Amino acid sequence: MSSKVLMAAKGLEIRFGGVVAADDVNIEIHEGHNLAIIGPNGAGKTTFLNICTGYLKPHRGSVTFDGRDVTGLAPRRLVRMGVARAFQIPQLFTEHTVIENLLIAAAAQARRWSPLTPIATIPERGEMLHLLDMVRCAHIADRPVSELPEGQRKLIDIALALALKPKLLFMDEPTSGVASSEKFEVLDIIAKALAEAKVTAVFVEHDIGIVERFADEVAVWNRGEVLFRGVPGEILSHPDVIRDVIGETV
Amino acid sequence: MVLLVAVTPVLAPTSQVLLTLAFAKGLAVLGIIVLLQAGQVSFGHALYFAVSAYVAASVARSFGGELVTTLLAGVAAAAVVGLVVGVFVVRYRYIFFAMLNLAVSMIFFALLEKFYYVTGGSDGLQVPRPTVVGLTLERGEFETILFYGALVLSLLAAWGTHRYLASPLGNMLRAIKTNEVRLEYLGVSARSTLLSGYVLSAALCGLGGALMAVAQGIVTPEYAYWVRSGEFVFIAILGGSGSVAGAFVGALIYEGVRTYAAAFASDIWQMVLGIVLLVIIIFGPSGVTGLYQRLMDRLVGPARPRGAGDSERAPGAAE
Amino acid sequence: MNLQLFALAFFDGIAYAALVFLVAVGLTLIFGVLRVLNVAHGSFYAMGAYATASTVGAIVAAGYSPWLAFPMMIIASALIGGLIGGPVEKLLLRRIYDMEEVLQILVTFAVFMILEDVQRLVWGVQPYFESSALMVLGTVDVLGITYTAYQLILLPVVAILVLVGLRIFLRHTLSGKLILAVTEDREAATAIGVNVDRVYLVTFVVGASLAAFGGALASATTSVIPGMGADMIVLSFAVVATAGLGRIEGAAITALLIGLGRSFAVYLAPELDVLVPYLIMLAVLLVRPEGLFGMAHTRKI
Amino acid sequence: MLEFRDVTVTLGGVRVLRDVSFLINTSDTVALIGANGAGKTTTLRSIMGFTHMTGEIRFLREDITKLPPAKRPGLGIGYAAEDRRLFSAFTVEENILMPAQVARLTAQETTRRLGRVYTILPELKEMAGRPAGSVSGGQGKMVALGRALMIGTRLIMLDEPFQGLAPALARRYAEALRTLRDHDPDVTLIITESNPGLLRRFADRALVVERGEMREGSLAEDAPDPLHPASPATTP
Amino acid sequence: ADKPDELKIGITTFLSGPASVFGEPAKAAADMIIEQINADGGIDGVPIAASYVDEGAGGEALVSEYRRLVEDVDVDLMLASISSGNCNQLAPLAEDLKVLNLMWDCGTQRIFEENDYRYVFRTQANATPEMLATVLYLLKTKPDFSTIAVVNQDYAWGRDSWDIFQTALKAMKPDAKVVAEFFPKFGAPDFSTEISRLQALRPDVILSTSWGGDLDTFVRQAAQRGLTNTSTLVLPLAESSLQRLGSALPPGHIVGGRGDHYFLHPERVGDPAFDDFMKAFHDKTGAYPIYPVFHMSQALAAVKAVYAKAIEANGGEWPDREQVVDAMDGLSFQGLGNEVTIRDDHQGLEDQLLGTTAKSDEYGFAILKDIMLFDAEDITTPVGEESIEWLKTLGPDFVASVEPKTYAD
Ligand SMILES: Nc1ncnc2c1ncn2[C@@H]1O[C@H](COP(=O)(O)OP(=O)(O)OP(=O)(O)O)[C@@H](O)[C@H]1O
Ligand SMILES: Nc1ncnc2c1ncn2[C@@H]1O[C@H](COP(=O)(O)OP(=O)(O)OP(=O)(O)O)[C@@H](O)[C@H]1O
Ligand SMILES: [Mg+2]
Ligand SMILES: [Mg+2]
Repeated sequence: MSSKVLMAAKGLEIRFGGVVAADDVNIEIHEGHNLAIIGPNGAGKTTFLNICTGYLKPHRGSVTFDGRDVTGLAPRRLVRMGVARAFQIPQLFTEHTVIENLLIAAAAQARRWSPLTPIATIPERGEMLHLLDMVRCAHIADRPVSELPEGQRKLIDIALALALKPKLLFMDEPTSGVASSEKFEVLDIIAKALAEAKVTAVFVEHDIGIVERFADEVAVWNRGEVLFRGVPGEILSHPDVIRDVIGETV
Repeated sequence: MVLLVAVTPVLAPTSQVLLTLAFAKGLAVLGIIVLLQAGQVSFGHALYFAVSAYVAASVARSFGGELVTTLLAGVAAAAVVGLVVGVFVVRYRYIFFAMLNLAVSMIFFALLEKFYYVTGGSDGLQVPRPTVVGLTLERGEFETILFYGALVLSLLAAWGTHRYLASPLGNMLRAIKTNEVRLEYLGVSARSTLLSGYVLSAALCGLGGALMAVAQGIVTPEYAYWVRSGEFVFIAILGGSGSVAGAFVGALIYEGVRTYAAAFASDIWQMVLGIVLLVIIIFGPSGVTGLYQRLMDRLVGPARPRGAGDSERAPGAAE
Repeated sequence: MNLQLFALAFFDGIAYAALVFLVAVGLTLIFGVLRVLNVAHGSFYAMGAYATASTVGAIVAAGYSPWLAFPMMIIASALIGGLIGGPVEKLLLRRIYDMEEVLQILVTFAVFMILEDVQRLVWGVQPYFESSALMVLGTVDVLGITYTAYQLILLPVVAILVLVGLRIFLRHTLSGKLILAVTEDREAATAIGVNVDRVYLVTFVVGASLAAFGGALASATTSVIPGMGADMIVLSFAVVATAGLGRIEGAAITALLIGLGRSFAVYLAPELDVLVPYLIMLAVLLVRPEGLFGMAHTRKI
Repeated sequence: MLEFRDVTVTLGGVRVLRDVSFLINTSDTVALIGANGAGKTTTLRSIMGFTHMTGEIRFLREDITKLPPAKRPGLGIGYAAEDRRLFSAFTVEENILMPAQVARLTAQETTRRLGRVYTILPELKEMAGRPAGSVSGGQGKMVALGRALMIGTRLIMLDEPFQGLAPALARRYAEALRTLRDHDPDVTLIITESNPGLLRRFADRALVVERGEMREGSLAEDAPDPLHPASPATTP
Repeated sequence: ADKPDELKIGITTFLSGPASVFGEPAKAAADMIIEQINADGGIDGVPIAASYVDEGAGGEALVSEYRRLVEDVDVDLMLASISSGNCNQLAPLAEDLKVLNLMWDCGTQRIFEENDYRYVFRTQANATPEMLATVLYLLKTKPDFSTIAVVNQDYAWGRDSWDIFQTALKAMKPDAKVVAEFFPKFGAPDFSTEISRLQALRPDVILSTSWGGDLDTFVRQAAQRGLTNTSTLVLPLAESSLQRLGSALPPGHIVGGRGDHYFLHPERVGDPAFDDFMKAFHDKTGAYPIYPVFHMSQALAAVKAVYAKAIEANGGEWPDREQVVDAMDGLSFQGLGNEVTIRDDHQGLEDQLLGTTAKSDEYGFAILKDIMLFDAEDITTPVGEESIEWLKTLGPDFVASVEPKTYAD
């Protein structure tokens, strides 16, 4: 691939007790190419994201970002370098309202530390409302997150990551829990926004429809290993992938 | 409300010192409330109360003692100690945080008792009455000045803390309570955020301690005892842990109930206090300020649907 | 310090450790399950001591065998746990499990204050001292020093029995498993049919009874005085935190550390005596932030 | 077998369900569908007794509105929550066995049911000995499913059971559930699921939750996915 | 001034916490004595009305309540307090509020050595004569001991009293060797380790100025483990524990009563007022009076005496408050113990009584024999001197120079 390598993982290895969650994982993430990760449950997809974002330190191997070795760097360091993440299980500030969640992200991104300015008045507010609108949550801006159903939490979790204006965005099953009637639409909008802002996305996904539509590349994980990697059309029709991941069509 | 408090000494002169003491405690409680925002409880904040009180006492004893410098020295000392201890304790959460603070404060308490040649042991140190802008005052005048000084300081501290809590930093502090992982993933260090809150809370406790020292005219190791730390937490909840005003309302009510219970039910004052507390928690878990809010809601109609954390939640509706 | 002194300090240490463990283990249990830091624990401890001292005193005064002191200790602690602990859980704590942690601490604090005065109203302010149980067991001479068999032998043995008993109960019985399940997620436990209310009630009563039992055992060696509960709370809290949340074994080891630390301090640096529990806690948490046996709680992401 | 009569649920001041009434017959397989936040989860939680509600819920002709939540699983109701809620201190198998132990089933019966669970969800067997706290998101969903199957002899309620499962797996489970239902006419299934393709595989009926109200829906028309014919969910 | 309807007195005492072992009996005594005074027609016809404040409620509550009593209730005088810490805090306050304050039970010797007060007086002795008398008694009864250890509570009283005792001992018996100093924490439930250590060290004498439950526990554990057979205990406050300790305190140990306070006071027994009170108190509370009861009786006796004196000085008219304060100087009064006189520095001169325990079948607890009664004049720091410095000036010959009254039976 011709474009610049944004992040590269080399020889990642990690095991939990007897479970090998990453076994010599080598993969490059190219700027502007959205990468979808698919694979059976427990294959090590989330673990890979955890390593790339600094949540876990690999037992062996290295991660570089923008040419710098970032292995084992704390998540907040990576975030400041431009790596953001949306989670499989939404990670939100449940005692804050939706808009407050976003404002915190915006303030963190813009490094607004002034202890005497109310957060509600920061200039990024409009931008955040727009972001909420984009994930179709504008109407719940003032609801406390603790009251929200799972699906909306997922969307807000993604919005939080977007608020950080990252260069590289990891999304762990962005559409699971989002009603099927909405997910394509919402993801369309997000994808467009990402493309405009030149954000590269890496996402774990079980919905093959979504993968086909939004991924430039697909990587197939199994038992901590990257089995296949390539363009969606090729990978998704591979018989092994169909058997282990997608399931035969009826 | 503020006005009411401000004119009280004119109407009931003896309440003046009681109110000054309540303000001093209220300031310390404000410090506790700051930490409660992050979901952390300290059972050792009496440490800062005492550090500041002892430093204020020493300053008042050795440098002739001007009120302003005495208070400032106390607060500065508390903030510095808060920073040093804070760097260590912000790594911990919940009971560990609570107990480490307790441990540090108890060590300080023990030191105050042990080095009794310096600290006066459990007899403590007398604090000579400081001068006010160079003037030496009679007790009466001094107490009046101290009362209004305390009132103004409390208002300032309450306003400042309120702004802080509404600011990005304050919101991040509150975010620690619910999701540190996400905070880290926003590029914010949960520890530094907590440290900023911790130093602020130490400084507030320090202000309360210094004020208490000059108002009481004596400092004793009891200032650092865990019971006092417990008392601060107690008042914070009594007033309503969510609001800045709660600190002072709680302190006023607490001091009032305790003093009058000790006077009129001198052998069962603890029981009286305990029952008052239970009633408040069971019927108004968001404290006195919450009760007031609810009353207003009922009279004027609710401002907006109440959030989570209210008693009406389904059993076990855990997050 | 020669070997003899070392041995002596060791004996004193384990006797004290046994008592600390017995008192703290109930708190650890309650905290482990209900996640409520029970300040009223100190009251149960004190009331167990008062109830035992006063009833045993009456029994002995009436001319009955002092050996009755031992069954009396068990009866008194069960009664305190059931008759006072039970209603406290059922009528008060039950209303507050959904509230914030601090509120829960506060409720137990209020209960503590009320019970302090109740004790004074019932038992007055004069110290009680009832050591019949200790006297009947006699003394043992070790290396020329006289120890009471009660402290040197009985207390450690009881402590070990309680430790082993609780371990077996929690690890190897269904009720124990359910307790652990409820601890983690009340709603999920309800969804598989566990009567959460009952588990809580039983745990609290058992925990309170253990506290009272600690007091009952202590009453044979110490004066039962107003305010004795307050001191025990702080110590127990320190044990809970050092041990790791709700960890029974941790409580045992912490108690041992505190007991030995204290007696060595008395021998080597009496000035540090008071600080021993805190220094141990600092040292342990510095190395193991989750306590001796605690597990790092990682959030699911 | 399950009936809602004028059920209203208010959460935090918001009326999430409004005067909802419906009837489900024994051995029905019902899909509960609706947009995010419509109230699907709330409906299931009400049956479990986890919400404050007014109205009446009847199960097997008995009014269970006032029945303590802990007694409901004893009626043969198994519930797999949307957010898994495993007991992380226990192993996967202990998690699955626990409802049987609470109900004090005989060893024989327990083994029989465990066998059934492993037949439907063979992947669980592989991770039986691992701490439930360490399994991945999708694996956790399976464990929750297994646990519900263990006790649900009359009514099994699954809240988004396939969410986060790899499609091949989800499909296998859907089939297994259908087999289960076909073999056991006493069992009633309620499933909330947003993947219409899977639902159509085995649901008889659809109930649509919308703006706090419940209406009958047809699976054929209420699960359109016209936007994305390529999605395997809708591949014929 | 006009005669008021009642003479209002505020009394601070411990009603909660460990020190309530002193506070409660003192309150009971105050109630009885005031009732008696009022029954006898009050003070020049004016009945006394007392309000109590719990010292156990903590410093702020105490100060607030003290002020409320003085400023709102407008009490005529205050009796405060038991705790030395509280005395330190309240003395300057009383001075500022210009209210007569009788310190009725606190022991810190520093108050009048470091400050001059107009309104504050002490109606009993202080730590210096109490400890000095103890040293003297020890040296007179057991002159040949060579080693001593101390087990005191870890707070101001425990530290200060040891300071005084040690200074006096060094001055009068320089060869006495201190082999161990233990300061277990206040309220310690267990002294096993200290006792093991003491058994290994075998000091001739073990001093403990502890009180209340701490003292009881220490003595009992020491007795249980045979420490009382090998060492002589010196317990300056144990008069207040004798009845509770029962037979646990064996014969042959030295006990003091913080003044000449003992329900079998050799000079007072036989006085009908004394005997009647002892009996009445026992009937009411089930126990014989202990030293705080004596202290309370002295404070109230001082109240009675000072009003009588001031009224006389005022030509039979009711005195105003300043006149009452003036009348305090040089006042003599007698409570349940011997007569007490207020010195120029406002310190009371109170005799000291010590004895050695003996078994008593009549009472079921140890009573005192070989009682010595020290004259206050001989053992109280002279006016204007600082206790520790003064004690250092004493020499071994001081022991013989003080001649207490002795009661052999
Ligand atoms: N504690 C609460 N306070 C206020 N509103 C709440 C609370 N809990 C849930 N709600 C509201 O109830 C509605 C229904 O939620 P529910 O979880 O039942 O939706 P759902 O249909 O299961 O959605 P999803 O498909 O996203 O899981 C939502 O709009 C939500 O905002
Ligand atoms: N902290 C941990 N401790 C022990 N085992 C772990 C831990 N984290 C992950 N694992 C194990 O590592 C394997 C990979 O987990 P991971 O969460 O990466 O899977 P996944 O591919 O994301 O699966 P899913 O699609 O179900 O989310 C799983 O078998 C899981 O049980
Ligand atoms: Mg995953
Ligand atoms: Mg749902």
